[in-house]
Amino acid sequence: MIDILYFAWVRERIGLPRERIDTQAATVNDLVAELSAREERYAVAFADRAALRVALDQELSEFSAPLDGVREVAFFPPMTGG
Amino acid sequence: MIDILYFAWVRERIGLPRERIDTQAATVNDLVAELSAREERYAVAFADRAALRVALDQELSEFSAPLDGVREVAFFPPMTGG
Amino acid sequence: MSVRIQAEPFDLGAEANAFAAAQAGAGAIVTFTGLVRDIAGGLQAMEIEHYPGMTQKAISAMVDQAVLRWHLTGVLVIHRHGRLAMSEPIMMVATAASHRAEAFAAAEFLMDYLKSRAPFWKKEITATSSGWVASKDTDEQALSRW
Amino acid sequence: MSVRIQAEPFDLGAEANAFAAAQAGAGAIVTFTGLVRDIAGGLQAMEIEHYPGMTQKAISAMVDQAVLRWHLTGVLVIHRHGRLAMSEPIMMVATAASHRAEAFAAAEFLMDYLKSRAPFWKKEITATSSGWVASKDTDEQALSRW
Repeated sequence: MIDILYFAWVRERIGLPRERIDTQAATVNDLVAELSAREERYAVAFADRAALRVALDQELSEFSAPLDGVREVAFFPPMTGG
Repeated sequence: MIDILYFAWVRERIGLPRERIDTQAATVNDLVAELSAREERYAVAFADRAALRVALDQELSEFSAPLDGVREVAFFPPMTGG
Repeated sequence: MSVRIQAEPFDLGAEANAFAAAQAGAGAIVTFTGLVRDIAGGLQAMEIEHYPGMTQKAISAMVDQAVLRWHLTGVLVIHRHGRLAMSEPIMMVATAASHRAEAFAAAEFLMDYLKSRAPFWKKEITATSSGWVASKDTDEQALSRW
Repeated sequence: MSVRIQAEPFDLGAEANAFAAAQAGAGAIVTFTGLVRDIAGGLQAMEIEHYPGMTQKAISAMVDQAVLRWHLTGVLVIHRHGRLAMSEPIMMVATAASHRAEAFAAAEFLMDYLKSRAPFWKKEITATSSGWVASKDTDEQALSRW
């Protein structure tokens, strides 16, 4: 089981802030493919991967990163703090 | 007649904050030579010209600058504001 | 070194004074404050979303980096989230050091990282629409100087 | 754009708040504050001499330069003279702009020029002696970047 969090327009497009799923995805890219295949709203949200960032257990990471041992994955657009 | 102002340690070495003198000096360098020849305390204050700055009518200037029309000459060490 | 993530407004002047009072021995204090500013279309409010579990951790890591790179006697970061009105302060950074160059560099470093690496997202709300603020290439590029 | 040369103390927080309140539309505010700091030997006070006829003029010229170089919505410079106690603010600069890079650059520019081109001289007074603060080569070099 893995927690998936969505922020900003990713959250709005997918329509929920977080969910817990059961997945065998080996990498973030695999997880994105799995979710995108599931429903249109995921496919739309993940369409342009260059416009997205991912954090694994609250650390910025890469889409190629493995998911072994990861408990929380967050997807969001580039940050606009400050 | 020209007003001469001294600040910081230049003022302390010469022993007064300002004076009005009658001079025919053509440039700041000439004025410095004239004052230095007058009394030891001036010679001491002006000994190291590289450690001094000069302003003519309240604008930073050069020791080679002419004094035509200048009404106020100020001598001081490098500034240490801020 | 203090990092505060909060929904409540804060008072720039009170924070600056409290920060300065705590900096015994520092000769130089730099503050940066970001305010909600108007946009074409007339801003009504700004909504700031953040990632609670990650925010404090990410900003504290930036502050640790700054403390390693420059001789600082103090660092303060305050960043708000939630709904903000026009002209309200969004966030502030304060740095204190013996020398001004270090205080300035650390404040700019922290601002550059906060802009692009702290998990905040701004939404601008006008009378007729709302939209997420787009990240700027120049903000990403600014990181390369550090 | 405001330049104040004064013997009286000023309140950093109150000045920062008043400045921020006047910056309608600016998203970014930078302040720099210089405080009297301790020295080896134990500082008792700082005495700042200035050249009254030239000070306001010289600083106003620096502010004019800053306004030409960057898009600023406001600039404030306060610089004290006379006798100052430990930890008191010596001076402050505040700049406001739409973008943080401009506010930072203008504040650093003004600080660099104030250090070496505004007619102030600092004297440090300890229990047993007093001495004029020497100018630093690094302050003169800092001007070359502008």
